[in-house]
Amino acid sequence: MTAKVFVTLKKAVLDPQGKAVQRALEKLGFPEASDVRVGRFIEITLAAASKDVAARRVDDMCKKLLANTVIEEYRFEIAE
Amino acid sequence: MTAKVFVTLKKAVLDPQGKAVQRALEKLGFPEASDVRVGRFIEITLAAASKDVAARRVDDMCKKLLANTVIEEYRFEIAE
Amino acid sequence: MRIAILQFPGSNCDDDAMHVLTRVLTESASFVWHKQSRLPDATDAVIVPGGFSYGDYLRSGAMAAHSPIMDAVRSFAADGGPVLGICNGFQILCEAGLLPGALARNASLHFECRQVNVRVEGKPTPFTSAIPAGRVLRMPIAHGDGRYVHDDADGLGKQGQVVFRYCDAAGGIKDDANPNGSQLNIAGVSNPAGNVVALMPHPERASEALLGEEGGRQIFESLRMSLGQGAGSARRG
Amino acid sequence: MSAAPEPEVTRAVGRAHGLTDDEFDRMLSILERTPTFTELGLFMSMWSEHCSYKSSRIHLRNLPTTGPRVVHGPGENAGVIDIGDGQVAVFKMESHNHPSFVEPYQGAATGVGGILRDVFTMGARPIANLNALRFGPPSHPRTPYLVAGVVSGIGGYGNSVGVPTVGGNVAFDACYAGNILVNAFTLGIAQKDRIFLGRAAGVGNSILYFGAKTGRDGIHGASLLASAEFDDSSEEKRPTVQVGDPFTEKLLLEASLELMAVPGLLVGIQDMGAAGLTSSSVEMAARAGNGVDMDLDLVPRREPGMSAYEVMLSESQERMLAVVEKGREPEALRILEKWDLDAAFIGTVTNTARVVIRSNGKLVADVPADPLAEGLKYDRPRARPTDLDALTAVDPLALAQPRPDELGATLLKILASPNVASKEWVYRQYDHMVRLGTVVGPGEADAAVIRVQRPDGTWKGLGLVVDCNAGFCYLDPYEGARLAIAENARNLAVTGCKPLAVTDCLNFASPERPETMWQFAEAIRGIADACTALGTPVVSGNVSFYNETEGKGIHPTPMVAMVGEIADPAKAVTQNFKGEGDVVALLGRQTDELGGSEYLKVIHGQVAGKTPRLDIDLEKRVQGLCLELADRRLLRSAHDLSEGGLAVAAAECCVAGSLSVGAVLELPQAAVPELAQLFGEAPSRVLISFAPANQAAVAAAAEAAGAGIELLGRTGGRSLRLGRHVDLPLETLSHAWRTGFAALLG
Ligand SMILES: Nc1ncnc2c1ncn2[C@@H]1O[C@H](COP(=O)(O)OP(=O)(O)O)[C@@H](O)[C@H]1O
Ligand SMILES: [Mg+2]
Repeated sequence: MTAKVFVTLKKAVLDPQGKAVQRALEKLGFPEASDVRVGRFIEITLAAASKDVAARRVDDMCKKLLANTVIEEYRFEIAE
Repeated sequence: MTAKVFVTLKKAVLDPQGKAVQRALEKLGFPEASDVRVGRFIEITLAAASKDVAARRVDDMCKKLLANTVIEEYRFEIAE
Repeated sequence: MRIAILQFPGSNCDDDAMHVLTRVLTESASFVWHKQSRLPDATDAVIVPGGFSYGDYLRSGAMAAHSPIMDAVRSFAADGGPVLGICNGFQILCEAGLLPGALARNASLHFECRQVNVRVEGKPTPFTSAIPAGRVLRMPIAHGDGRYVHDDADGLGKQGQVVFRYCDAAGGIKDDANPNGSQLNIAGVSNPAGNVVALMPHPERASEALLGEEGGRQIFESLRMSLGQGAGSARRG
Repeated sequence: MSAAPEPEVTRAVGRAHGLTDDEFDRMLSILERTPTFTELGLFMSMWSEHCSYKSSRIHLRNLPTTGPRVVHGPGENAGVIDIGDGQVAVFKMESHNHPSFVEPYQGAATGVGGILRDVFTMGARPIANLNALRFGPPSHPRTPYLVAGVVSGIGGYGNSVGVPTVGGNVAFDACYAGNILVNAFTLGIAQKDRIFLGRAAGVGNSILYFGAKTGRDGIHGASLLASAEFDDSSEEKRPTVQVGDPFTEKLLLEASLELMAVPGLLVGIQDMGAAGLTSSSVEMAARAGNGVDMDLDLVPRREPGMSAYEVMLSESQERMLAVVEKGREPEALRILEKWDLDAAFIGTVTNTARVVIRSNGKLVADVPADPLAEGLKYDRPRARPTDLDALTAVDPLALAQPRPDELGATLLKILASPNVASKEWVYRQYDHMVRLGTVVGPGEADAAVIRVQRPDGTWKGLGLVVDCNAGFCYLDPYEGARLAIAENARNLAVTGCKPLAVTDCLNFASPERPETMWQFAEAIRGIADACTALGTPVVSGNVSFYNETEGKGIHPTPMVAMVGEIADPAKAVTQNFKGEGDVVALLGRQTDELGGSEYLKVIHGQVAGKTPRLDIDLEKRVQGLCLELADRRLLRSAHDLSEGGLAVAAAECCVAGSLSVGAVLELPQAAVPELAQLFGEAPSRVLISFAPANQAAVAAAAEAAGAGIELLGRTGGRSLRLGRHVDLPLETLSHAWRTGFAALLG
């Protein structure tokens, strides 16, 4: 099974990187990009008895290691 | 519209960060995670006449700035 | 010689390059702001200094590579003008496509600031022509993204484009002399013509006895010699 | 921009915002009416412990703060001392303890950002950073995470801005497990005649906001978090974590210096630190005896719907407030545009001495600046901790002792312990060389030395060091604080730098406990006495109270940083033995003191016994001698004895350099037990080495100085022999010392 985890800064938290990328896109001729947020994308290959079990385990991994829940939030998808 | 862009190192390029995360997961009691790759996840809010137009523009953004195609590959999804 | 030192928002070794060129080598040099679209007249060589252009956000060097001044650097290089990238300058030149390969996160995943040894090799370049091949220079590194990656690193070496490799004090290319996991210990490369050169270590930090090491100064002295021989002015017609 | 109507302000609301009923009444009598909600926010933050120093002020005034070199002492954004040639050094230290415990990377990063702004806001270009860190035991489950986060946060910020981190200090103790310390120091250089102060001078001048946009970051952050202890409810009070943006900071730094370089353009300037726009505007107005009138609708914002209260209290990072000469606004904007920074003129300087705030076309605050800035002053009760007698009654020599054949193993254990082992793992992550100033960097000597160019092109040097042995302070805060000052000065002197001035960061537990206030007052007394004796005034500093978790306070930790000077930086002395055949000698006097030592901590797991006594007269003689020997270039190496005593110092001299050098040394002749000879931590001692040809000169100088010198032996060989029982191969010593730190942190 594979899990795709998306970790992003919480909305209220400043994202200096996103801000800099947005400005750079604007200068490069992409003024239509009005907001950019930069996060992490983590792909995990894992063994699990079922998708449900995998989801529980990945949620745990996010809380314990993959996301810093003080400033970040996460979402994930599990695929066979 | 929003675009979600996923940038990852090409398979052939060593991903020490992924390796480190995998080892850390193992130590934390997640031996089932056999392989981990860490990439970037970029969310863009953008204005575009249609999804097709947006896709063309975002592809351009990736080529020009968001990914370094010498070592990275990218994928994206557009949502209204 | 007249050197143009580029300044991007976030450059922080620009003053250091200026100091070594003007105070240590007593040459003339001027800063060129990233928003400018041309280099000063009669520029003999360009230095892309170290630092954290655009905070190293997204990827080190990615945003600076698109600055207006980089078009001018591109045509200067195409005419054979000597261009030296140091640390972040190396990353910028790779991102701008002026040099092959890319610089990825250090294998240690840490920023590394310490002295290293590099061996000079490859084809002659304006920055190394006065340094005998095989000589070991001691210089510091200070970077988080210095792992050189190229899909044919071997081929690059065969073409003579590998200019510096991390080595031990005796010049041996050893794994434990490699501070960041670079392929084949590559610390610096050149373009096929040899006039664009960049390296991760900081020669400007190893150019004065008071600061400990002086090996890096040979790179700037080499430039002076090659310009003196007219190599640098050949590009201007 | 629609904000919810402001809540009505009652005593209960005041209490919820940290104002006692007395404080609330005081506010009412100042205003002569019920405050608006925004006004409550101003009082609450300006009267917080962090901003008002209400518990510490009556003690701080006992510190010596003047001297021939002092240009600006405490009270400005940073201290300023004269370093000759029309140049000044501007420096300060600040704590960012609580934020770093909540989010180690961002907390440490924004701590560095804040102290950098304190220094460049005065017109100085920052040229060096130091950091002092305290963590719980390495074995504590959260410690490795906190260490990794804090260290990469400090590096991530300082490296990016391009200011070298040239030294620091890391130690571990159980008392910090729930309350780490992150103290950051910055030093900058300015022209003496171009120092900028935080003053809103000149009625009619314009108030300029520039830098990052304002968001809801850290509302109540410094003011609340640093002013109340941690407990479960701080989870809810937890503000939005401030995220550092070193890239914007670098632009802010360059833009500020460029604005300041234009003659007459800036009248005053101050960074927006703790309590953001509130403290910067109130303090600038009060210092100038003026008022300000500001319209918050003009403040650049990151989020919609922020209330006036939120805008005034936001602690968004990388923002500055400046007063621009009337009529020259466009000049300022042009410079800020060059640097792609947000900027707006948000108000004017008035002659009312009141802070007037408007929002949405309404008046939301109108308060006198002075009483807000003046704050409160408490003389809190003090009491000596009752457990001190028992702790200091412990006789280290009465505890089980290692057998003679175990002394080598004991040394190795201490060398590999977290407080003593090499900190290379830490400082390798810091760019300690950028700006080409670092003549002596981290790990090379007891102090760092950076060079500063004189107007004529020649170089002079500044020495920098930060240190504090909190165990000593716990057992005796007066003596411990004196020792901290003495050790800092000694570290400078052995490196060849004459000590000039001090900045401090006084980290203590809750001031509401009499024991804390006793410790605090004792520590201040100790700092004051030692600084007076050594001629090193305190020119800036910071107090951090409430360093405790669930009623358990940290050891008193009066962190001290000191700045010194060396006329010719090429004469700086480093600590490692330089080659074979040199003579090794020990300066100072031996004692049998082992109280508070690393030996006790590592071998017996105790912080106990009597803090070693400082003989300030001997200390001055030893330091004077070190300075003289360095200046006459008679030394090959010098290293002061601190944690781990003679044995650790000797081992470090052998293995700290890039080449290891062995030595064969006798123990000093003194009638002192071997254990104390090896591991005792009596102050005022320095291990030196010199060429045999210089022996007569060194001995004569020591004699003349009355410093005490004893020849111990010679360098050479591939092992360290120290007395009759310690004989260890260099590889073994080196391995223990070099790998200890990383090994402990897993
Ligand atoms: N947090 C830190 N940042 C930078 N350098 C550090 C840090 N901690 C320790 N160092 C450096 O490591 C060396 C040894 O530190 P320390 O053990 O405190 O010295 P000493 O025993 O002489 O007081 C010093 O050069 C110091 O500057
Ligand atoms: Mg010391």
